[in-house]
Amino acid sequence: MSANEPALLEIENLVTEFGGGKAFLGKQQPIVRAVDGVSLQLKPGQALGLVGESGCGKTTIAKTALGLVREKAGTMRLEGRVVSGLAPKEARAARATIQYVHQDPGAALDPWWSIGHALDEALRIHGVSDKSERTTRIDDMLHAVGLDPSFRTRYPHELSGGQQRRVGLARILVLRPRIVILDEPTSGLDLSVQATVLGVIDELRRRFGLTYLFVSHDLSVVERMCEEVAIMYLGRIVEIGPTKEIFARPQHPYTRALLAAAPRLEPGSLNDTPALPGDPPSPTNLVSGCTFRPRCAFAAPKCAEARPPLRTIGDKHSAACVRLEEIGAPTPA
Amino acid sequence: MLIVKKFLRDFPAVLGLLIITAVCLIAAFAPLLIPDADAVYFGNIIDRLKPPSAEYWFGTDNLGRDVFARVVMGTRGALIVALTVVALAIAIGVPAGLYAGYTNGWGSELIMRVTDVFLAVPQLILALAIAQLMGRGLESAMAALALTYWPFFCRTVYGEVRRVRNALFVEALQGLGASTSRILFVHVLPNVASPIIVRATIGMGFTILTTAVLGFLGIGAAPPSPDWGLAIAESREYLPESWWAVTFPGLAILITVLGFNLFGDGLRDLVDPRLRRSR
Amino acid sequence: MTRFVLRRLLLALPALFGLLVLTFIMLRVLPSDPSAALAGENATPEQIAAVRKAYGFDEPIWKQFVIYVGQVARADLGNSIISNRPVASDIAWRLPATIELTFAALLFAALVGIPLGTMAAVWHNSPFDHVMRVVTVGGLAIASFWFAIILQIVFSMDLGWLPLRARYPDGVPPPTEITGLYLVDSLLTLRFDQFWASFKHIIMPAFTLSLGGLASIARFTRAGVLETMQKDFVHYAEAAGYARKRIIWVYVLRNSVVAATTQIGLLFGTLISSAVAVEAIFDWPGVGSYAVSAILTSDYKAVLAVTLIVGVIYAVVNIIVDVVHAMLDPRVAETL
Amino acid sequence: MMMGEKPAPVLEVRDLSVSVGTDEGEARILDNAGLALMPGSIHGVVGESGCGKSTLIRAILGILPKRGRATQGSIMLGERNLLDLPADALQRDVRGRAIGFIPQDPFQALNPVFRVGTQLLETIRGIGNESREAKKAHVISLLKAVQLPDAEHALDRYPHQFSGGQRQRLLIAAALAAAPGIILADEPTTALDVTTQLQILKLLRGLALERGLSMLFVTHDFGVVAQLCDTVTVMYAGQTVETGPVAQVLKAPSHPYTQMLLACHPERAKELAGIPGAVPSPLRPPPGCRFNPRCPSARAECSAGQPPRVAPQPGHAVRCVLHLDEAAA
Repeated sequence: MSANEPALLEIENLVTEFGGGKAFLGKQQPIVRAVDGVSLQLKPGQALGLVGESGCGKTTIAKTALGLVREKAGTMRLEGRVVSGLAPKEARAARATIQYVHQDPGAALDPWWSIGHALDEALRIHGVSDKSERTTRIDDMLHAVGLDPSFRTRYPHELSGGQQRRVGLARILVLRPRIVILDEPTSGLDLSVQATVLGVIDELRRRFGLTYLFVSHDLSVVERMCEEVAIMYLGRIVEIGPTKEIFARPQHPYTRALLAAAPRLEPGSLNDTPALPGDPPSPTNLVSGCTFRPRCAFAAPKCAEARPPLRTIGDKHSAACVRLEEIGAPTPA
Repeated sequence: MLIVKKFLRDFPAVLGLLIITAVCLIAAFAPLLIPDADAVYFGNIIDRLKPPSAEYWFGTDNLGRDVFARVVMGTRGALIVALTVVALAIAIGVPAGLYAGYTNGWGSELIMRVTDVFLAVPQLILALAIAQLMGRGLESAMAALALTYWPFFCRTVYGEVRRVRNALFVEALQGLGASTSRILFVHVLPNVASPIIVRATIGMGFTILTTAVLGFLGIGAAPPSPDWGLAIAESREYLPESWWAVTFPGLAILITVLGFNLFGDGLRDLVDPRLRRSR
Repeated sequence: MTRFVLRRLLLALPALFGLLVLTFIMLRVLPSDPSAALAGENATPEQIAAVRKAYGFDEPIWKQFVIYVGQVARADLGNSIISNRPVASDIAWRLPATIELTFAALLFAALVGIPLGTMAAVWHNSPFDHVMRVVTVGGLAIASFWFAIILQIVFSMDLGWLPLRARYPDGVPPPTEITGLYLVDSLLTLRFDQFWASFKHIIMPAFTLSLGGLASIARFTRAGVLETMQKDFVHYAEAAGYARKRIIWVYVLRNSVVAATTQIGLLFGTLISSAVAVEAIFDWPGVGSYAVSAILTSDYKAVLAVTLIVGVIYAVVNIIVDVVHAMLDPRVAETL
Repeated sequence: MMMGEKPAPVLEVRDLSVSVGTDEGEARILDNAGLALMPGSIHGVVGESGCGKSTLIRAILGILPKRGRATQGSIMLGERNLLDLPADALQRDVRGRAIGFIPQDPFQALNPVFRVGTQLLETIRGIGNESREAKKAHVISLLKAVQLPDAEHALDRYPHQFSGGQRQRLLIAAALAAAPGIILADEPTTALDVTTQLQILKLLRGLALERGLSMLFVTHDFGVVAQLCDTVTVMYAGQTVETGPVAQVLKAPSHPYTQMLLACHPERAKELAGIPGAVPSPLRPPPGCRFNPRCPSARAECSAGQPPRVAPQPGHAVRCVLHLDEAAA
């Protein structure tokens, strides 16, 4: 993927907010800014990882990109065409080539209908009227995700976690999307099942030239699956760049803490890794300037002044911290 | 089918079903069970207040009428009234609940406020008032019962639709671009149908009970109708000697309502979609 | 907490307003000629005309409504056709009798129903559970008026242990009026003889009334306890070494009772409904029997007044239930 | 203890088999499971879902489901076999007293309608005869030991007023309340974010060292085992297939299942392929070694009898025929 290839998906300064309503005479519900000015690009055939802890807004970005949630501000261009600023119904239509695989695919299937029917319906909704074409496409897709066509007559509750994930994939793949948003595709899966599902995801990307937005909290999975990764904290991207580069030389203090905290297969690394103090704060009461400074070991007065911009520090590698130089090289993990 | 196997293991539910079928058969073939039809309405005074005997299985009431014949004919009346009331209540309550549950404009707010108002007054009190204002008689009693029972269906459906609407698979369907009506009728309704069926079954029993109360108070069926509630009210003065004229209609109510309650209870456990559709 | 109570009261206003609109519509729409209905069956044309003027039936509809609301505000719900006394005072005088009966029934139903339901859940699928299930389903299927008559036959006609009817022995002065509840007033005035007399009179009606309530409280307590037993904090309590008895009777029971409080609010409604028949059978001088006599004499004003006042009581009870529920469940009080 | 002789384990499970009655028949969930917890050490138990690790925990604590029972083997707490203790003795003297328990999901483990103080004091109810005030002070000192912010007022607040990490600290304090010698933790950090998880793991290690506790740490995440544990037991389908020092097992996994499992980890996976086949159902377990239907180097005798216990290195034991030849050679 050469650098100057036009981006398939461009998102600029995306803002999404929840709450703000007021129950009759009840307390004023606080406005939660789940996504606070996020920009990112997706190149054709690329896999971009969105990583961060709960409440960082990674799933909200995914749902806003898909069009299920309406963005408060920011623009979004799909293959050059502006698709933002629409009500959810039109937004979904304009972004038909983006599809979404839910974190719990079992719950994303109607318990009353068989797998075959669910896949068939996806095609009918997208206007594939000819019955035989639908059947062949369904069989191909079940085969592509490693499921025997006999699964057509099975029901969601009869499937194992791994099988449900594959049906979730098959269900959107029959629509031949260009961009697939994967929301925590491996959470809750055992190691061996996770490996098979990741294998299928990898294989499908290669075979159908898909582009992935890969949302996850599992760093080792993202390191293995995505060329580029964006680290999220409280609705903002704090660091973005090539996965290899970021995992080798993390710049932003939060990225360093996150990578250090992630369990590795090397024994005995507990004693020398400092734990990040405090809990991930709620996005309702954001502090001024850099929102990570209450927990940052390198916080200084200037961190509170303004929101740190994403500064480029290497080939497509940038981080949002005003004290990058002063912090210097990352301490050996 | 797994569902049939699980149902047969639940003895009380099966008992409930047996009772209901028996009651329906009695109601349907009532004339065959009673040798002469007019024994229901005319009895000879000399046979007045006779205890149960070979000739009069349930004895006779104060007008000498055969209690057994009246109880049998009463079954038909009770079922017809209950079916009409529940059907009317469903016809009004379910669409209202479906609409209010799925949309969230002012329309849905209005429907739910109206439901709250109806539910703000104990059902029987409201039914009494409506029945009286519409003029006494069985028809106005039935209208009153239906008018005060539809909110229960509306609220049940509203809750179920709201639950299903927020379910992930509805969001996934929206993600696929499915139209609202398709989601509503192809996906939401089947998931909501089961609680309605359970509610309807329990509702049948409940309505029979309430109709009997109206009959007892003299607001529902008027003499000489063989209504169970009315029969109890009429033969109350001749206690404790002629206990049979009071006991048997009461037992009829008990067994019929018990049947519907047991069957409805059993249905509630079977509502789980996993059982309904798998091999 | 007061904020929560205030908010809950204000929330009840729309419901009460709705009640006003409902009763207004019922009176204007349902009967063919409202003024003839109000004036009573054998009223003279002049009386009917007087009623039409008083209620402003020929005025535009909204004006009629204003008049109606004015009347309700002044508690002037018209006079009863038979007693010719203001309907509102009739009902007010009879209210304590119904409240005492329904509360006695509810108390009995809860005190017996909750332990029964809990035991049925703890010994899940045991013989006790099955018997309990049949008894409760049966309890819900029994017509209260029929059961009352059976009780009368057995306990007063045959055995003569309990009085057949009425709330207090005839010709004997009732307890001095403090709260209007005989049982409470007699205790307050330490008149145990009066307490015993009132108690003997209330047993059968209260027990009949409580049957349905007891069955449903037992059922939803059983369901609530069963559901709570699956919760993680019960497994944790077991693993952390809590004594089994305490797990059930302190931790699990409190959770399911908290959940049950809202159900008890709804239950109160069904209790008042069945009180109508029960009061009629036992000649209990409450609002229920008054409603029945009003209906049989087609005294529309009385019937509407009962609907209105019972609606208000029911709203008050639901507010009390919600407040109790908020006090029991810390998470609820905080969110409002 | 004589010189050179290994110290006796504080808790030892020997050849434990547990089966639970279900509608479809007897589910033989544990089959000859064995492990030993050394004094002052943190021993990991790792395995995928369905490997029987939570049944093992319930067996140790004596809270097997109604239709579950141990069909063979023993669970030695010092000299006492827990399987022989009556239910009330297990509740009074073992659960909470000898063995402290830390649950998996802090959001669900605390009872929402009770104050935190009531629940924490419950574990030391009827222990010692100090006044309620003294017990409260004791609990507050524990809350400080687990670094819970604003410990003094924590007891009067309700569970929903704490974050996930704080709730897990409360539960750790509860587990330590009766000063047990052994802590049994059931995936205590699985429901937490990575940075909070690190805080809790460091806290657990600190407390274990400070208070000389032995800890049995059950998880499905090999990375957490690597971070925290000294020794580990790998479980598959109710059998304890491999046990040894964590460094040893990670560097040179000996049992075919452990090898294939580690090969699935994203850090090590060359090509992302899982383990062919599926975990056998405990209703119809394969005879002998339960991994043999999926094992690439399975032999005839693998399905004949129980796989032998073989120790390729001291302290590193494997239940597999393959290593019989090495040990013999």
